[in-house]
Amino acid sequence: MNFDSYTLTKIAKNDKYTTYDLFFGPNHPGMNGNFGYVLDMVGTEINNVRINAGQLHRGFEKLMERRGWVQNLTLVPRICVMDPDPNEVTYCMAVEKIMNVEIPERAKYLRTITLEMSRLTSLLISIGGAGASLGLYTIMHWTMADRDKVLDMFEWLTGGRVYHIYNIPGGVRRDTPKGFLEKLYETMEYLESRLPDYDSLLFENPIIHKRLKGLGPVTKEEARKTGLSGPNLRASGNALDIRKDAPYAAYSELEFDIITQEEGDAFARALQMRLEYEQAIDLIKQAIKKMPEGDVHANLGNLGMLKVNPGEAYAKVESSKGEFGYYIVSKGEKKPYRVSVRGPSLPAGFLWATKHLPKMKIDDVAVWMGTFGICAPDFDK
Amino acid sequence: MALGEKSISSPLSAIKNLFKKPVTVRYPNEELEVYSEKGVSERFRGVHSNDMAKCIGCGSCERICPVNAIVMTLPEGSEDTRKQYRPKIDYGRCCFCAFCVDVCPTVSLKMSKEYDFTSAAPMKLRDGEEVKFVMDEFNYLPTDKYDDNPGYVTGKKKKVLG
Amino acid sequence: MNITELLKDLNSRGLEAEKICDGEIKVIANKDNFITHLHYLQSINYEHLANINGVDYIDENEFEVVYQIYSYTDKIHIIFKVRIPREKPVIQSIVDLWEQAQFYEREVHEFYGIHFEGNKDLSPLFLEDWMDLPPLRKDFDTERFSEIVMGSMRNGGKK
Amino acid sequence: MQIINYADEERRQEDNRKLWDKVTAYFRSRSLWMLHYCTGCGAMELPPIMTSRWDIERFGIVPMATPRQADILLLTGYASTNTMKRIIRTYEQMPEPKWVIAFGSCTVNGGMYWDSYNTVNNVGEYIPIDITIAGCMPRPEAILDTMVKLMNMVKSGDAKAFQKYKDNYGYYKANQDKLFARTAPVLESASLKYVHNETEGSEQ
Repeated sequence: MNFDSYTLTKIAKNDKYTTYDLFFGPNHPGMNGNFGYVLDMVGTEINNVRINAGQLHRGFEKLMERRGWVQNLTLVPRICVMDPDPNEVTYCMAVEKIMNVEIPERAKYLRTITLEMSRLTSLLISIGGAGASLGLYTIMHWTMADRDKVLDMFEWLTGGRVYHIYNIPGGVRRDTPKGFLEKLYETMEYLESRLPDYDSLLFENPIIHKRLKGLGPVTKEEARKTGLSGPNLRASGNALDIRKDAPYAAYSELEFDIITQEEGDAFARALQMRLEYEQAIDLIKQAIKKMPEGDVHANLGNLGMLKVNPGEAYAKVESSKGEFGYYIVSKGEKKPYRVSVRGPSLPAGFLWATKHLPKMKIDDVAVWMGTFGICAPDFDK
Repeated sequence: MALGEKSISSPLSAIKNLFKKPVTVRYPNEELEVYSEKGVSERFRGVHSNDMAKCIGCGSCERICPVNAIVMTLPEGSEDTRKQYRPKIDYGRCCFCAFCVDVCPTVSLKMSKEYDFTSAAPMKLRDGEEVKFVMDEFNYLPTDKYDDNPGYVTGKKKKVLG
Repeated sequence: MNITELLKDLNSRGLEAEKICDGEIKVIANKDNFITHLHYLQSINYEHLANINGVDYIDENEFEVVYQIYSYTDKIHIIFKVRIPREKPVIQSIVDLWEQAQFYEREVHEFYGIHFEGNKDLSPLFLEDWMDLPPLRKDFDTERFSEIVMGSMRNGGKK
Repeated sequence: MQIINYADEERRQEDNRKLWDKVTAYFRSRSLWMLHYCTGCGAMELPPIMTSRWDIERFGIVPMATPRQADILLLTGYASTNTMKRIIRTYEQMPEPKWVIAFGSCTVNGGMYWDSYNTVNNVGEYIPIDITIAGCMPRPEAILDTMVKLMNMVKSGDAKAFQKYKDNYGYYKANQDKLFARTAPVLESASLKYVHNETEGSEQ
């Protein structure tokens, strides 16, 4: 049966009023976060797109110039709400690079564990969100409930559910509580046991295949050149990962392969997230097994009055959405002179939106955003 | 199983979930049971509690506070010496980072497991009075009221800050 | 190309290149011909532009535009810096080299008031109806602004 | 356990509502629909309470996509100037009776963004707030507690902040204008601004 002659687009094209503006976000059920596109529509087809950003702009980079080195640690996790720990670690790594400090082995492993746990929480939102934006709310209910299991572990380790403020220049703030690692291992096994359910519901679902395959393709070269990073880059066939290229924390001591997909479309990106989720579980298990004993913090004197010697550094971390980079300039004062944040979502959220959205159907926008893992606060800052 | 080859009875597999323990925590009637005690974790960063006898009024917490939430104030009825000042915390600013707990030299400032801190201004207040009312209620001088329910506490040995 | 070869190569091209730490170098270029150097870097596989950001050196009365460039093959990160005078902050756009630069330049333009010649769309991205100094400049006092417009108050105490 | 007793004696006026009003208020309190609008980072705790772990539907609270069908507006955390504009617009679109919950410290006294040039310090100056909850961000339990309190307030007829918006509109409008309808730069330093000749047109 051919419905084409009845589509809104056809009707609209015959009508006088061919185009209209549709505000997709900030208040839209398909929009994740307080961010929006203004879509110039013909019927259900998108003609043109304008970006409506800035609803989450707080002026982080200005505020960080006004607070001390350690005090800034409370600000940085707020840059990405879904995935806060890469921000803390990147900021600490940049400070440690300028100060030329080596952190203790156990702190490295604890950082790895928090980073991977944070990746789990973020990927669970992304996977659930990708399902929910196609109307499959069951997967959202499952992933959010499982994400709370990871958040429970975070709360036990750090005291906060969402904002942990656990990493600090020189290591981490506290050692693990008694019985934590065993319980974390159990939680990881539980999460692994849930994977077949996710697969049968989402990734083996013929509807998902039909909706996602071929949506928003990115070729291998384009992905490298336009600044995409993380899962989006690897979903297009580039075997590139900061954890391998410039190892930080304890990643050089853990065994893992870079997962890639070839197609570069929305389904490949969603599948990439799912596979990286499994990899993160495996990495946490390895880190728990290899966890050494010892100090968790290198002595840097009174951290509250920390002064960082003049210099500059760029540190980067592979977060669940891609490369988080912090460029810090120090002038030897109690406060940083300049902190500049590179969020992973900007190339996808801005540049690829202007490339992909025109000629796309309105129903695909939400899931297109979901598979790219666009997180508004990290480019709004 | 390959795509689209599922058995016609596969929807029945949902029945197995009937016999599992529900994920839902029916909160007001039932509390979270994950940690050794019911409720929030043992390191939870909640509302502050301050041992007034132990506190020496040094002001370390005021200096480390990243958000200018802590102000050293003189509690009513105490003589005006430096040692008598106690931290007063503005929960309209506080970001619950627990740097003040980490930095406290006498381990008097702690965080408790209390998290429910709400305020509703009376209806008759208007012209910005209701905003001031809420701000005043959120300005709280921590006492040892919640000392029996400690959350995030840093012992003297484990110090990273300070 | 490893890091010493790269440093030698860049120095021979009249750039001030310096190693910061493993896998990271900083390069200071001239505002008149930095585009040719970026062209060259792109041709030797420095294909990832991670960020463009500004720094306000108010004491030296200069702005600095910093390009964060990375090579996936060499695994070297370059902090590529260009200084421009504060009075007339104009610099050439690199939209032709990297497409995403369009948005990074828009951001720098909004927060520092630096004009990028060749970028077609420099309209504000984040702030609506902004009439004051670009906010990330050092001479913009955010606390005073917040006090006047939003009525924020310092809670006593020194900072 | 609660620290501040929201229902202080002054709030408890004589209950002289008609029986019909009491019955409506009771049923209303059991079907509050909240607007699904993530204004700030506190919205990160909304998915857990909306989904199976904490399941806010037990209280009859359902996320709703459009302001026209919503009863509760949640201000989840800081509100930047741009968001505040949209919040006010959303709030004015909601039909009465409507209630506002401000959560997170940022809505009370600026929170950690108190000196930021783009965030509002006291949300209560721009729209009337029924109940405020501290925390950065508040736990799901705390949000559920607040919801129960709001339900009780709706039932007893205490939550009537939306009437204040009509009675006292001048005050709210003056504050909103101060924030949005600026016609001149605020700080004197704006005179230092360098405007490139060619961009002058496109910047406006």
